[in-house]
Amino acid sequence: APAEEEPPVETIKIGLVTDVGGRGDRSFNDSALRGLETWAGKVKYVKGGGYEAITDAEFDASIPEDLKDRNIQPLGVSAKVLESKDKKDYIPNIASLVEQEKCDLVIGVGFMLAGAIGESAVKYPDTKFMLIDAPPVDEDGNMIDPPNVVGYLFNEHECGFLVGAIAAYATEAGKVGYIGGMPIPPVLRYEAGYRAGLKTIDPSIEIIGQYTGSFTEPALGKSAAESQISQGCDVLFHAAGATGNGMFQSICERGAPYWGIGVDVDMGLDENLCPARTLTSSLKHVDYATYLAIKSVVEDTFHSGLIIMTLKDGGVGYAPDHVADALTQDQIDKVEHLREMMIDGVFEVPTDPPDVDNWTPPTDF
Amino acid sequence: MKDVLKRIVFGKREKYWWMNALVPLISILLAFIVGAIFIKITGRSPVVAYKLLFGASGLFPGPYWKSHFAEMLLSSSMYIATGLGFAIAAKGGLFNIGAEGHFIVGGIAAAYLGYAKPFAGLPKFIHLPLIIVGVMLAGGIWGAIAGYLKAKRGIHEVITTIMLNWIALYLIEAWLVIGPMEAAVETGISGTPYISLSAKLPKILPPTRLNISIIIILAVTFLIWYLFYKTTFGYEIRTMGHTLMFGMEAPKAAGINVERRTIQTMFIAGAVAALGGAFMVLGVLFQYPPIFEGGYGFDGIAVALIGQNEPLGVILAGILIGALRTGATTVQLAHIPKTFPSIIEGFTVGFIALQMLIRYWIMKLIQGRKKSVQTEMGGGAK
Amino acid sequence: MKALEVKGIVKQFPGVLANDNINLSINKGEIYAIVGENGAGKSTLMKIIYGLYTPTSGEIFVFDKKVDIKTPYDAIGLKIGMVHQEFMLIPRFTVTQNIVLGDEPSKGIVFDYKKALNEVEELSEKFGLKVDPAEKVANLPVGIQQRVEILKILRRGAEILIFDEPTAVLTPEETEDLFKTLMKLKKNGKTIIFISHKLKEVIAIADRIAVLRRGKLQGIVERGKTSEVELARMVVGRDVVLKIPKAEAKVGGTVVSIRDLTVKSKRGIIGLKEVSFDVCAGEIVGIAGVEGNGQAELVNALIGFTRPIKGTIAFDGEEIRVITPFNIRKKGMAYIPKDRKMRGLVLPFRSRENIIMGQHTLYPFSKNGVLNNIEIDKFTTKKLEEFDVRPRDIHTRARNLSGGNQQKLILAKEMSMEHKFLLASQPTRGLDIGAMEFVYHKLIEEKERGMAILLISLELSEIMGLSDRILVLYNGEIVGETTPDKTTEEELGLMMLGLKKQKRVAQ
Amino acid sequence: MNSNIPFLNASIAQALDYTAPILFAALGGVMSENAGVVNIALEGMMRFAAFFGVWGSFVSGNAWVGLLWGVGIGIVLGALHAYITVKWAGDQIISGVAINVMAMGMITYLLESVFKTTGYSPPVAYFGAPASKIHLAFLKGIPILGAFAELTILIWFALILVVVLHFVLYHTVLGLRIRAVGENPHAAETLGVNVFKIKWFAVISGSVLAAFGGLALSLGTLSSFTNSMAMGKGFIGLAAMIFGKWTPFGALGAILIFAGAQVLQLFMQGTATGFAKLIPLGFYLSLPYMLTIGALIGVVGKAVGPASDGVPYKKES
Ligand SMILES: Nc1ncnc2c1ncn2[C@@H]1O[C@H](COP(=O)(O)OP(=O)(O)OP(=O)(O)O)[C@@H](O)[C@H]1O
Ligand SMILES: Nc1ncnc2c1ncn2[C@@H]1O[C@H](COP(=O)(O)OP(=O)(O)OP(=O)(O)O)[C@@H](O)[C@H]1O
Ligand SMILES: [Mg+2]
Ligand SMILES: [Mg+2]
Repeated sequence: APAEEEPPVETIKIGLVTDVGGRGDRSFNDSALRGLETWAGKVKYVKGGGYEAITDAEFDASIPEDLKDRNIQPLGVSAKVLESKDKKDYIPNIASLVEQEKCDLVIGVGFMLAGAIGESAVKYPDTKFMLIDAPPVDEDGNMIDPPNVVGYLFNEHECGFLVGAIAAYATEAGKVGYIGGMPIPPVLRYEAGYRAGLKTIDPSIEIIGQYTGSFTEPALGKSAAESQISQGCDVLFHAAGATGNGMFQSICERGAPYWGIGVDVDMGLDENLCPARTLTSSLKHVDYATYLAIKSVVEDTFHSGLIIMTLKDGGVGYAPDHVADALTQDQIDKVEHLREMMIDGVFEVPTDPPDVDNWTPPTDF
Repeated sequence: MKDVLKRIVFGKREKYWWMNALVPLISILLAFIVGAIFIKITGRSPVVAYKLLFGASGLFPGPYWKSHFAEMLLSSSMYIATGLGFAIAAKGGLFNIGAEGHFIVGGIAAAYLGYAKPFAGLPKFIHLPLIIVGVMLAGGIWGAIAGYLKAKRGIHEVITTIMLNWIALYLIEAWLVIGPMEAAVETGISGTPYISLSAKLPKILPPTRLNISIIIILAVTFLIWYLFYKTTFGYEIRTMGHTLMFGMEAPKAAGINVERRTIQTMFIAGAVAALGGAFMVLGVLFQYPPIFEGGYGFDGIAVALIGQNEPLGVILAGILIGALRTGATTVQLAHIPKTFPSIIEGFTVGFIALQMLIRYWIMKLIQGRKKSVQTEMGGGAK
Repeated sequence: MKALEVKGIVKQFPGVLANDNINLSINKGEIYAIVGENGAGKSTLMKIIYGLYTPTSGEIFVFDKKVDIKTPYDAIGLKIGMVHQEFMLIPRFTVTQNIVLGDEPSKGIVFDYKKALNEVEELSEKFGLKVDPAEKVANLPVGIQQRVEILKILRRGAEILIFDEPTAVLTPEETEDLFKTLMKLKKNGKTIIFISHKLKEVIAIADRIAVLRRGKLQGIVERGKTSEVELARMVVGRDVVLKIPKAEAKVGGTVVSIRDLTVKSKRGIIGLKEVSFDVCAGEIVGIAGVEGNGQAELVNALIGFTRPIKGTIAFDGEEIRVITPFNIRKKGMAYIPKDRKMRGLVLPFRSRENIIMGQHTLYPFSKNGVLNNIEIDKFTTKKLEEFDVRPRDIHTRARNLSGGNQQKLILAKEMSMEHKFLLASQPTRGLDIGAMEFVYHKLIEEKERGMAILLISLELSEIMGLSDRILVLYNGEIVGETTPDKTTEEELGLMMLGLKKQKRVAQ
Repeated sequence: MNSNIPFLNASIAQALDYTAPILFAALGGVMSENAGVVNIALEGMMRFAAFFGVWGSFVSGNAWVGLLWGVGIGIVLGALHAYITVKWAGDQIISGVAINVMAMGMITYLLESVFKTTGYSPPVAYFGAPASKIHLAFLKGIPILGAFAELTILIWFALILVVVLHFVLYHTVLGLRIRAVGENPHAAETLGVNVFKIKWFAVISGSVLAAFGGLALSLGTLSSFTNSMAMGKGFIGLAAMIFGKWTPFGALGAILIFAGAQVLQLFMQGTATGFAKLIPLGFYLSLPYMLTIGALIGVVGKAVGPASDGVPYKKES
């Protein structure tokens, strides 16, 4: 296997530019960083910056259940990370990674960088680029396909669908909540999938959906959660970044029978949130995508173009967390079956919430 | 910078006029010293930090200087815009916290006029000016609302500008951008459609991104200076600046239409601050993204204050902050958080606020007598 | 025994030597007057004694002890109290709160307002200074406000009381009350320092009079050893004609005509009731009345600060529906406000900037909206000379002008403005006799040039001397109309107090 | 109907929870501005305190220690603001902005240095934990009053403070002097009131109150520090103070309107059906802010602050 061979003599440099969320957003920025630093680099970020190597134990622990079988090995690359304070920073950040740091691959995290990556790719044809959540676009917003850029999209609606189904089984009140940050495409795909999943299992389930208007206001997330709970919801799902922490806050304060569902990363593993009452998390494996892109560079199998990460190739999924405690084996099997069906393309999940209403859910599962 | 222009107009009046230039410089210097201490305390190397910071600030020649320089001016033009937004209102005795709102209103207006059919596709020399005018109108009106409520209803502009900031944010980002103005999302990239070629600000320093925004804002700043110190309109606004906050009625009694001027002042303030947002959209992003995250509005207040609310001062302060922010991202390479420069910005403003103390020190240096210091202040204070 | 002695006091302001080696010694129990031109340095000297200014050099002795007064707190400790040229009152507070502030009766930390009310009650009984302790100061006319000031310092057991131009803002009645009070205080052995421009008063009440000029002590005269004329000469340095030159009115057409004007006062009560009168070109109409009888309301309505609830104001025969200062001034009205600081000047502005306020839009000061600084400076230099504003420097900030000079600046501004109608509300407040004389001549001149002038004043002598017609305001109504030759100050006084009405000449 | 009572109470409780931080900030403003010192640093002070509170609680594992740390930084910042604006008669706006800007930079910097992340601190001991809440079981189920059955101590403190502050300002000697200094410092001084002492006191205690605002956020509503948590709350507090005409109860009223609208807005979103579904999200979200302006236009109208609010006090020379 490629992992066995020695890392190349002069290490490959991978640059990464976060979006304004930055390191520690506990969401896709962190996820991408895991793919780069923890997995590909086998190091961890330490106080005052800089890295230190991690043990194999830590390394294995960092790999989520549903990716265990995908043979993730250190790639011996060195990481250069630049955070962005402002949208204006993307291009200069990429520039200094390419020009000053001479990185082989530059990763842009988040669709906000679509333009920046697009432009830079044209400007620096000898450097490879990876873009998460969007295809590269040019100055006029037209999709472009330069030979040195690979873009990764994720079917959030698929994992949203699965956690929706799980929520449907888990709820006793027959009432569930959804908290969104701002209605931007990925968030909308999550909502659509979630609603679809619920509808598939039990159309009669009531959904209270609220948008807080911010990805960065836990206090608002908590108000929303409290409001939903006081209206009788017992399972809450959020796609609201930091705002969602507020949701877990109130779940934690109330404990059983309330369940929270995480987003993007496996929040059931996050000591800082509410592991005890995290039913599951709808996983969006930015980390894995990042890892794959780096790997392709290391192994020189890099292909430009647009890659859509689906259930099938482990791009999205759901975390086991407490599913086993909340659902019967039979129900779990049903969820798994739905998963299979989706992978086999038996049915499509809508990507826009309004479409869910006149979408006919699958029946035989 | 305080009173520099007053002196240009009235001839050298204050005895120690040079102080007004010296004090801000000393403030900045002190800020950098304190900043260095702060880095040291948190266990990092000030030398490295400043090397990187200034190396990439675009202020001094060095590797990649050209692009840094361009980036610096790009940010500066936006900071100057929002800075003026605050300074203009302040000159009229109004406390405008609304630059943030005006900024994004300018952004959305620029985006719309940039892509919407009737306008898009016009020849550049028509389209671009048209957008600029439209943007200033939009921002101006948003500002004038606060002015109107102040003038006609006596509602404190601080409240209205704060509230209007949020209203603008939500109406734009939770309605327009995801509704009427949403782009066809086939690319998966949301936000408004991209602006047409004819709407983009011409670049002036290829291969960098530097565009005419800096020229536009410098021109505007000059006009503002002229307005304030050379015209009756500006004269009237300044009479308000010294009286409005203290409930004095002299200008009104003299037949100055204070109400109208209040509205107009806020209009101009809004219009200029809105330019900042337009620069962002027309020169950097080329669309209004789903989440704009300005922050330029609030930094604008700092810029105005470092520049002592004087047009020339605002320009210099804008360039300083622009440089700091440009150098900011590179300091990360020394593992110093990107926000470090805003600490320095904070210290600078702090020392500006302490200028009485600094003046006192300087005075002591020249003739160690406290009395004379105080009389100097008594005589020359604003 | 000496109550207060100052030796070699010098106060140097940037560019101005306000006090130049002044020596005074004031006996216990005497009323000591200080007179002098505007800008002579009177207030400055007082502020030094009260610890508000630090002298550049010089010493102060209180009751024969050398003292070093750094703050008013020290002054209070030395039993010195001061009633300032501008009152030091808090309009939003009640009379009582104002008086007890700084030394409040209390139960523990709690402010004992009841007790305070009683204390003030007693205090005003004891010194015969009637006030309503529970009333907000904002609602008080100046006369009463001054009482509050006096009570304030008396409560602090002041032995030496300084009054900076106390009568400048008072009506004759109020002035008399004040003098009664002063005599009473004198009997109780208090020492009183008293600044005024009204030499008649000074001669009437002071035991000794010190004359300041250009910051120097000009001389000290004993009671009765001088005449008004002589004193005037000492003050101004030349002979002053105190008699106002009489000029026959060549009355022209009506300029302003007011019909059943009814206006609410600041306090929401009707302050002016159905007042009607005309002012014609070439005449001076004087409004006599005790302050607080509607003058403020009349002024505010005319200049457009408050909208009348009833009645009309016509200018040049054309009725103006909504009056704003803006449009009324366009029509050709000039306005000399009673309150310099609030309505007259922009304090941080320089003379050159202040003097054009209101006419800055006119040629030659500006042309299509652009200011012409050369013209402005020329004009300012000329006017400062003409109106004798000191210092002459066109760049002095109004804030740093003495009270009187601020007033002169306003006069210069308003009178040089293109106008048909001049509304003068107490135009000579705080002026020295020299300046006063000058203003009188100016007004007569204006009138002869065919201006219509409405003169509101508390000075009966002023009203009698200048007016061609006199209207008496009492309690918001015109209770009489007469002419100087048909009446006497006594009669006017009675009318002002509402004790005597007089048939009005039909309009 | 009865089934709605728990929901009603819960909603009120939320509104109160949302109110507390802003209320503290507003009260802080009331305190220092009545003494004539404008404090637009409320925002920054909240942010500082929110962080230091969490930090203190983190190192000690005890929320009360966190509280002390927060109050401590409040005192420091207040002293700084006072030193600049009172001792050196510096411009109050500039000083305030300085603190705000520093808060932006420094806290992110410290967050990174202390917790190795630019996003969030780990959760710490806090006052919102069910155990540490004030339980008044007997109120449960009673309409409206039920909302007070389970509140954090900080919320109670905020509400009580309104009364206390009102008493101090309008019924004590200190209060009289504070307001006098805010109205006309020169008059106060000529009566021997120590203007500087009063201002120092008011500014520092004011910023301590603002600090509590930050604490109510990071140790009351939440149990950790989030880099962007106080965003804008301090300014809302400032607005509320002016809205409330510089009085404690006025501020409370203003904030209740605002917080009420906030909760209502979320509720309406969640349950929107039929036509309401067509109303764009933006209008729901901006409802509280529009309502505030509306209230000002309709009901409250002109507000006039202390006469010498914001005017640097210099002794004449
Ligand atoms: N703070 C100051 N700075 C500079 N000059 C000042 C200041 N205060 C007063 N002066 C000047 O000092 C001189 C004396 O002022 P002062 O107020 O004592 O005059 P005054 O005798 O009270 O005049 P008036 O009778 O008009 O009140 C004036 O020329 C004035 O311009
Ligand atoms: N507390 C009080 N004690 C005694 N007399 C009072 C008191 N309050 C009001 N007055 C009387 O009420 C009358 C009206 O006062 P008002 O405030 O209207 O004066 P004003 O005309 O507004 O003052 P100005 O002309 O200076 O603006 C005064 O004549 C005064 O004698
Ligand atoms: Mg004087
Ligand atoms: Mg009156």
